[in-house]
Amino acid sequence: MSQESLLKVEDLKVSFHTYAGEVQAVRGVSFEVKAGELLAIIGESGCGKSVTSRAIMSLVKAPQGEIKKGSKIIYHGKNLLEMNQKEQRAFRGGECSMIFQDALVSLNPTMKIGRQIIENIIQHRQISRKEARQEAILLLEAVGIPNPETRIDQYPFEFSGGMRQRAMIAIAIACDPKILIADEPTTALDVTIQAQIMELIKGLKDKLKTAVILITHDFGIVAGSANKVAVMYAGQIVESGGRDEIFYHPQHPYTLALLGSVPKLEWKNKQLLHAIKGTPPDLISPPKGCAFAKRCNYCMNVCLEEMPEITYFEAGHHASCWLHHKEVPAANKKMFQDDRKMIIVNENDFVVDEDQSYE
Amino acid sequence: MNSLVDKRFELADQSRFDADEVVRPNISYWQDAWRRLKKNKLALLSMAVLIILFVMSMIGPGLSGQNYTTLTPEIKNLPPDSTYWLGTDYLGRDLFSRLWKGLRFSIFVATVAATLKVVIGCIYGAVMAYLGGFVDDVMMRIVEVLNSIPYLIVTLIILVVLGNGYLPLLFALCITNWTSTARMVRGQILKLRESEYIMASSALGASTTRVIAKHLIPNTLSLIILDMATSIPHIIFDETILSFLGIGLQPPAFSLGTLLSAGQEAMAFYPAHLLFPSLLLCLLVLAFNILGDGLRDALDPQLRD
Amino acid sequence: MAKYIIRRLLEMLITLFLIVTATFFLLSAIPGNALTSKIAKLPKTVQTKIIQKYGYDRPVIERYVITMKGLIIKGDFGESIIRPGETFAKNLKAKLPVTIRLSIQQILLGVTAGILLGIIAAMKRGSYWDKLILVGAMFLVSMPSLVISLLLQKYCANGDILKLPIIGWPKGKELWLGGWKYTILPTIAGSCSFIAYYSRLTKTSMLESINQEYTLTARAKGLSEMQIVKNHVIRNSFIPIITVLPSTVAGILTGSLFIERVFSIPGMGRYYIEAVQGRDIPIVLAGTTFYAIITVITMLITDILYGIVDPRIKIGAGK
Amino acid sequence: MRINHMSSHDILEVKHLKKYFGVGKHDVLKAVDDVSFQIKEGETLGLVGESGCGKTTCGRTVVGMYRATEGEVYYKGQNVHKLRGKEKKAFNKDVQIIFQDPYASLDPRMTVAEIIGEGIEIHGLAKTKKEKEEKIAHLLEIVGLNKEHANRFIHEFSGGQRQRIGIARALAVEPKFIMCDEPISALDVSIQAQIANMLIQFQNEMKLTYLFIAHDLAMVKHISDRIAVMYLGSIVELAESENLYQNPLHPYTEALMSAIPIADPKIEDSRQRIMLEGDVPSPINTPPGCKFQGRCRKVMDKCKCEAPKLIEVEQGHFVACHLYHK
Amino acid sequence: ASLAGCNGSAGKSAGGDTAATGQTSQNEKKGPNGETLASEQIAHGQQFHVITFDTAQVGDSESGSFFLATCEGLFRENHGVLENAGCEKYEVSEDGLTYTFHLRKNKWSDGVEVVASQYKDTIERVLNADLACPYAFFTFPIKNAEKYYNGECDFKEVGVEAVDDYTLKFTLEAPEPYFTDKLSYTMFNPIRVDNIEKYGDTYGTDAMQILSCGPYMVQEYTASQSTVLVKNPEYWDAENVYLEEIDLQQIDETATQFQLFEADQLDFVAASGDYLKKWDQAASEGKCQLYTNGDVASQFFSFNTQESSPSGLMQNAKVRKAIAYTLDSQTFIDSVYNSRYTAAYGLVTPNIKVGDKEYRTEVPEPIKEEYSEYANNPEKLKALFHEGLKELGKDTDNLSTITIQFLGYGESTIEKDIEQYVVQRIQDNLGIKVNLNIVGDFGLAHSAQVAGEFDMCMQVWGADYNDPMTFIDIFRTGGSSNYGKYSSETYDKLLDQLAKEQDNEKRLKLYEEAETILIKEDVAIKPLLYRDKHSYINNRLKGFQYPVFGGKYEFKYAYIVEE
Ligand SMILES: Nc1ncnc2c1ncn2[C@@H]1O[C@H](COP(=O)(O)OP(=O)(O)OP(=O)(O)O)[C@@H](O)[C@H]1O
Ligand SMILES: Nc1ncnc2c1ncn2[C@@H]1O[C@H](COP(=O)(O)OP(=O)(O)OP(=O)(O)O)[C@@H](O)[C@H]1O
Ligand SMILES: [Mg+2]
Ligand SMILES: [Mg+2]
Repeated sequence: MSQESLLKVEDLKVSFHTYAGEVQAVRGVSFEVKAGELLAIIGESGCGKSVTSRAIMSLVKAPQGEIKKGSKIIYHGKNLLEMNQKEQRAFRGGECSMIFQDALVSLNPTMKIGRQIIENIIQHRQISRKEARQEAILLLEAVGIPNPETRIDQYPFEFSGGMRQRAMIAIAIACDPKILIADEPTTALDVTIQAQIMELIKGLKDKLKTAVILITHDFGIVAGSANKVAVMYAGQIVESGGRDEIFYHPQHPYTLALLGSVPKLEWKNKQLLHAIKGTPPDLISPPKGCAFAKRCNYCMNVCLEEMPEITYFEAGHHASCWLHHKEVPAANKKMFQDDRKMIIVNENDFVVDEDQSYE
Repeated sequence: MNSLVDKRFELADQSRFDADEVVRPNISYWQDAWRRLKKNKLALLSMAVLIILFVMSMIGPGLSGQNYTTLTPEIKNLPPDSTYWLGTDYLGRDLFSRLWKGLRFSIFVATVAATLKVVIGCIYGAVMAYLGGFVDDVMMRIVEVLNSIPYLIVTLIILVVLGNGYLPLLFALCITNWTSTARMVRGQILKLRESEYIMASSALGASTTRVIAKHLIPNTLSLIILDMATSIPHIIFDETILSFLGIGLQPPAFSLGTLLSAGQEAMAFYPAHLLFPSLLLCLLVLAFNILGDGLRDALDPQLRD
Repeated sequence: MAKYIIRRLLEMLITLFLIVTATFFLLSAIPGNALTSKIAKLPKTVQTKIIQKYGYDRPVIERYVITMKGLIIKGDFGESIIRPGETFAKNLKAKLPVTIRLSIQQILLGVTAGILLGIIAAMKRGSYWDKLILVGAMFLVSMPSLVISLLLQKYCANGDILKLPIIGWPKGKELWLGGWKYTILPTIAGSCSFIAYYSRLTKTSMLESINQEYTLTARAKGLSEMQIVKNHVIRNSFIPIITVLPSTVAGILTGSLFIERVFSIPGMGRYYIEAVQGRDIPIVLAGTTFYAIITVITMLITDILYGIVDPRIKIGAGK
Repeated sequence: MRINHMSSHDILEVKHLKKYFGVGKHDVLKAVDDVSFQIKEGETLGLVGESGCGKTTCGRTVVGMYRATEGEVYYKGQNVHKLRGKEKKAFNKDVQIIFQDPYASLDPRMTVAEIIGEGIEIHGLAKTKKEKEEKIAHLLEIVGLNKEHANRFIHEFSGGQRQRIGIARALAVEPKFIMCDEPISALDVSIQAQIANMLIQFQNEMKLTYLFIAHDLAMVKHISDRIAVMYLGSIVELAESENLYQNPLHPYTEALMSAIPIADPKIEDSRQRIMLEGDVPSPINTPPGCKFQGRCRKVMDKCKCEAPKLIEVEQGHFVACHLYHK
Repeated sequence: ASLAGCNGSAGKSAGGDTAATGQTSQNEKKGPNGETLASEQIAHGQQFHVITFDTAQVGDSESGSFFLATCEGLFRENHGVLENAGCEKYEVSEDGLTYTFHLRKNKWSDGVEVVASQYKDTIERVLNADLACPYAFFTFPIKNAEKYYNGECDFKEVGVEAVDDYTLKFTLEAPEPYFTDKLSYTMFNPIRVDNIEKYGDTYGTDAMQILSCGPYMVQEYTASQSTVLVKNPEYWDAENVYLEEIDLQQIDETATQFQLFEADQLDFVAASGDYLKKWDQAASEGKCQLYTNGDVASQFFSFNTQESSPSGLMQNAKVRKAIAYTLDSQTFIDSVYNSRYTAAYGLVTPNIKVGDKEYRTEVPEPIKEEYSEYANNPEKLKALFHEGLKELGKDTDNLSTITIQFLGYGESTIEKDIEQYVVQRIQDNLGIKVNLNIVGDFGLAHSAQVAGEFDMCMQVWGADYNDPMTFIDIFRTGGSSNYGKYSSETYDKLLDQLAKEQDNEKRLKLYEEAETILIKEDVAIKPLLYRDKHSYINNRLKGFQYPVFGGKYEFKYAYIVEE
């Protein structure tokens, strides 16, 4: 895949000003997505996933929120952050749309589902209300809502959780967006429904060649749908790469720890999991070194003092960790690799040259 | 490699740091509320105004050193001068001192009535919420009935039956107001009762009194404070209206309402007699209202940031 | 729906019955009533005759039964003591239209202006407009309506700027739709506090809606701020406004006392309060019941309105 | 119907438990509809099912927080719903709860020390103030916090930390049985493991018995000895956890198993999902017959009129489905 | 304190034309005194607070005003003199028991003649006990009236007779020198039974029901808002009625009244508060006319003379006197009323007559002189007080331990403050404590007064008819308004004597004696002030009067001149 990237985020920094000080929610995030590609951004609560996606949609609101100077979000060669209001509005909803986490609160409770879809269509496409309505019915059908003709005139509260989420998707895809951002689209749903929704999103991506940014904290979902994965921690992307690299050959202790936290079916019952100690740092005063250092089993003195550089591995796989520094004692690296072997049982199925880093 | 570099890449001593560090300042709910209130300049200003008014109501009557109770018709309706800073009223009393004295009474009545109202409302509301079922239905009906009777008549009846003194007035003012508190407390307690931390407490075997004292009351307190802050201006107003209708206070006691109603009669000739009490009333109610708004924002847990 | 309304109406009857009973006994608890003052100077024989005529020589319970009987049979509480021969119903016919028109005008002006200002304040939150509206609104609520009325009379009537009648109210053919110039000042004076109240209320509830997730969705659709407010925020912020509207209506009917007095408007408020002050028991009873009816009906209407504004609430479907 | 040979080690026995809620004027919501099971001392019984299927209600009724509509719950042979006075207090000390929502289950106006100390105070577990403080410090330590945290208010903590405080509160009264109502589902992946480890560890150390409610099947399987699958207020399958995963019998369990996302791209890529049609129906006024009939792939005529009973099809493997009726 | 429940009508049997009548009948629009009349004869006034439109039920002066304009009784007051109105002339028998009235030819507004039987119908209706007319007792001097009222005899036996259409005869139980004064009261106006029957139960509730036999009739009426009266063409004296229309508006606020008055939208307004000074000044500059006249209401304190009074001290006359003399009436009104009203040192107000003589000019006020002795002399007052206490055996050095209850009455803040002034005077002079309890409601005040829960109470009495008896009679033992339960044998005896006495000179003496006993010797009451009328009238409105009895305004003689 050597297509041109559709959306490119460069050094995105977002802060919120609160009583306790400035919350540096996103601290220099860069990534890109191509058409027809699904990028999963994974990370724990509060690591800045939603803020990143909102920044793309220019939904970070002053005076509390602030996108720092030097951040770039490039779409079709233009920096979205420098566009005027009108252009931004055309981008939102038209070129790029978003599915929010909790459809119950994200849909207007007092407006009929149909109107909420039609509203989006009319905003971005030059068609009549009547046509838009027809369109909306088709959309509802497309996302698998039975009896769309009657459902279109119902209110959100008359829909079940899964159906609401589908309606959200219908709104999102109403204008054939080039980019679809799905911010934890299934967190509030049951597994059986979750599976349905994920099938739907994958189908869209394949059919319409939409670029999808999927935000989640569930490795299971990522494993089943992503092309590329970016792992976020404390407002930064600590590791990013193709799906298989991340799952089978993680290079960052955090990624590894996350994978170790999920019980594997083949593991022994009641065996202790590979948990991470402590809690993520408060982004009000992010540590000056690696944000993960204090929770890391391989923490070195340097980790506490300096930010790690990015180490590039093959095919766009990169991680920010001091372990990959040339001068790191082999014993330390070995420790990490041993643990990885233990946690990732079928690591061997996926062989890459270990210490080969690409600049 | 020098030893310095080695040190850099040595594994760090894990016991040296705490992965569970909490960096946010250690502040309680009330400190937090106070902090947020402090950020609201208008509310702070109102608070300052209220404090000044309060202090003035205490020391103001004595400040000018002029009499404000004895009627000295010889010096009535004097214009403001260096002895009588705001002039004298229609019976020769120092208006400046009277103003503050009246204010003192208005504040006193409002505060006491608001307290009474809140206490009655809380008890009633809590009992309703706590007993539930049939009792709740009946008590709710009573509230509904009370709400549907125009407050003026209830007030009047009380003042007439009990005579118009301080206590009946206070009683009358709170009896017409407490239902809203009761409803609010009831709602809050019903909500809290379902909350998991109350369940946790009872699962630990906490007695009812403990649940009430340790959980229900502290968690309703902010709403109660808010309720009180917002009802004070209401009560000041109600009292004013009652004084206007001549069913308020008994002389020699007087309030802003009394001054207003006397001032209204003198308006055409001595606008100051109406102007100053009106302004003071306006300022007082304004300050309470703005402070109430500020408190609402400061005490609302959802606005925590 | 119809079933629901019928059930509510039945409940209302019970409430009303309780209100009438409560009011009756409360009133009986007062020493003296309109009659006492009326007969104060008369010789004993005449006093007894008059007391007999009004039935105040009978025990309370008996009077209660008679009153309730009269209410059920004639739908009235009897003649005024102060104004012999007059009944509440007759006065209602004459005074209600006046009060209704005054109320409607006050509510229309107060509520619309209030809501508009509230919307402006919410949309321009934090700006000087917002602060101005806030302080202005606070100022208006803090000012006794009597003072406002007197000021208006002094400066807007017979003045150089405006020449409006100081007092009076349209009557006869003009009762509903004419004589606007008479109504201007009272309407303004009465609506001030509503403007203030509703602008604050609107602002708060708008801000609440604006901070909801669904406005984020709307923004994500690329709607402009105007569209968002118009299509999404307003309707949702209307729910709290609707809740207080009935109490406003009920309050305005009694609460216009000072306005009615100052502008010499022959409305219900003044009538009722005069009756209360004179303790004209049949009229007070009737008036109280009347206001209670209005209150309960407005509560019912609120509930129905709720269902209209907020489709989530299915009236009649329990909680 | 007896489900299991009554073991002398059963710490808790639930018999035909029903919990109905009245909604509106006429409708009843059968949140828990005839549920029976036992929990042995020291074991973990997992309870899984989709949202709204009655797990929480079931758990709360079992520990006596809700009054049962019908049926009994015996804790160590005593009927939980009939306890009074001292016995009730002893029961409260023995049986604790860990809640799902670490934000809602801690009183926002209290400090950590007050929250943890509450149980100690109520049951008089510390004689002096100092002893109490030491106890609190110890509890904080075992849940991975330190005593500096004792004077803080809970809004200063992250979700994981709060949940640990919640656990410390439960442990403070030295309970025997803990009802864990989705203690980890609101937490982050990394924290989930922390908490799960903690629960496993405490069970081993303190001989605790758990009723572990969750919807994350992987975690449930990892933690539980046996698992009960609930659907719309009824248990549809109950088995040893390993057995349930290897050999799910009920069509619903099957679908559930196939839907669990697994953090392994290979498995995911090669996975055949059983897609369930439609959503969970409303528990109000459920139609007769099997509750799963509307979404079942293998629905039969019989399912429409008769509700299947929970029967033991293998040793210790119970299922409620007509497919397995002889 | 307002004069709640005040009522009354009286006048004087006197004939004689005054300047007002019969001067001009030319078409060139000249007023009665030759002034040029304005082309538009419309007067603007304040709406009467009419309580009832049933003459039988009238008990207040506001309703009375309405009937002064729309009805013609037997007499009408003009500048304080009773003129024959409905009657052309009348005779009284020697023994003072029979009154024969010869009626004038007059018509109702619907064209029906006014006849004697309509007056008789009035008596029958008023005496109908079922109607419980408040002033029914006014008719009791008529023979058998009270008996009939109590159902003890037939109406035929009542001493009223329509001899023919234009002759009406009353027979009295006992002579009553002021009977004609009573007859001028609204209640005695003729009625139209047919009209009353037409409206049935609702009769009396709407001005539009009224048939007029007076100078004006109702054209438009809106309760508590406005009334429009127009000239009644059927009125016997229509040619001397100038106003074509009277526009009445209800205005409650004094400020508004004066605002309208200043804007020439109101033709007359009563003085109050600070407006007094301003408009007195204006009047002296000729910007408006000042109208002053005495009123017939007296304000005083009553002392509770019973032993059971709260303080238990008031049964002693010296104690009462000490308290009473702390306050000089003149100083009082100068201080608090801007010198409005007349300081009272007696009970009977000016304008009350005994025969032809005005009582107050004939009889000096009993305690006018004595006041100067005590005024501002606390030592003397205290000494008096101690004396009284000694007599009671309750003397004490420390007077501040004594508390007396003062039951006040006042609706407005100012009224309450004024009572405060009284308290202050007593406290300052005697050093005792006075507890002021003000009741803002007449009915309640009355209940408290009847219950005797006071040591002293504020009382206002308005004359019901033009004879000192209307005041003196209050304090008869057992009188219903004798709240202080004053009881004196001598006083009662004097009253009995007065009831029989017909000679006006003797009556004057007896009244003087009674008033002196009451006020000076027994100090049962402490006179405070006599009310008065003090109003401003627009320069263009002439001939407009504030009658002493019967109603507030008299429009019949009014006219509007070109300015
Ligand atoms: N409006 C805001 N004001 C202040 N801080 C904010 C605001 N929005 C987000 N933050 C902070 O920014 C950080 C990142 O938040 P974000 O919502 O992006 O997290 P997330 O990764 O989406 O987490 P989750 O999985 O819980 O959705 C958090 O620490 C949060 O507290
Ligand atoms: N107090 C209550 N009153 C009425 N209905 C209730 C009450 N509590 C729970 N329910 C209903 O009972 C059913 C079961 O609820 P419960 O909370 O036990 O489900 P759950 O399995 O725990 O779901 P979740 O996974 O969402 O926590 C739901 O439909 C719920 O709406
Ligand atoms: Mg998020
Ligand atoms: Mg649950």
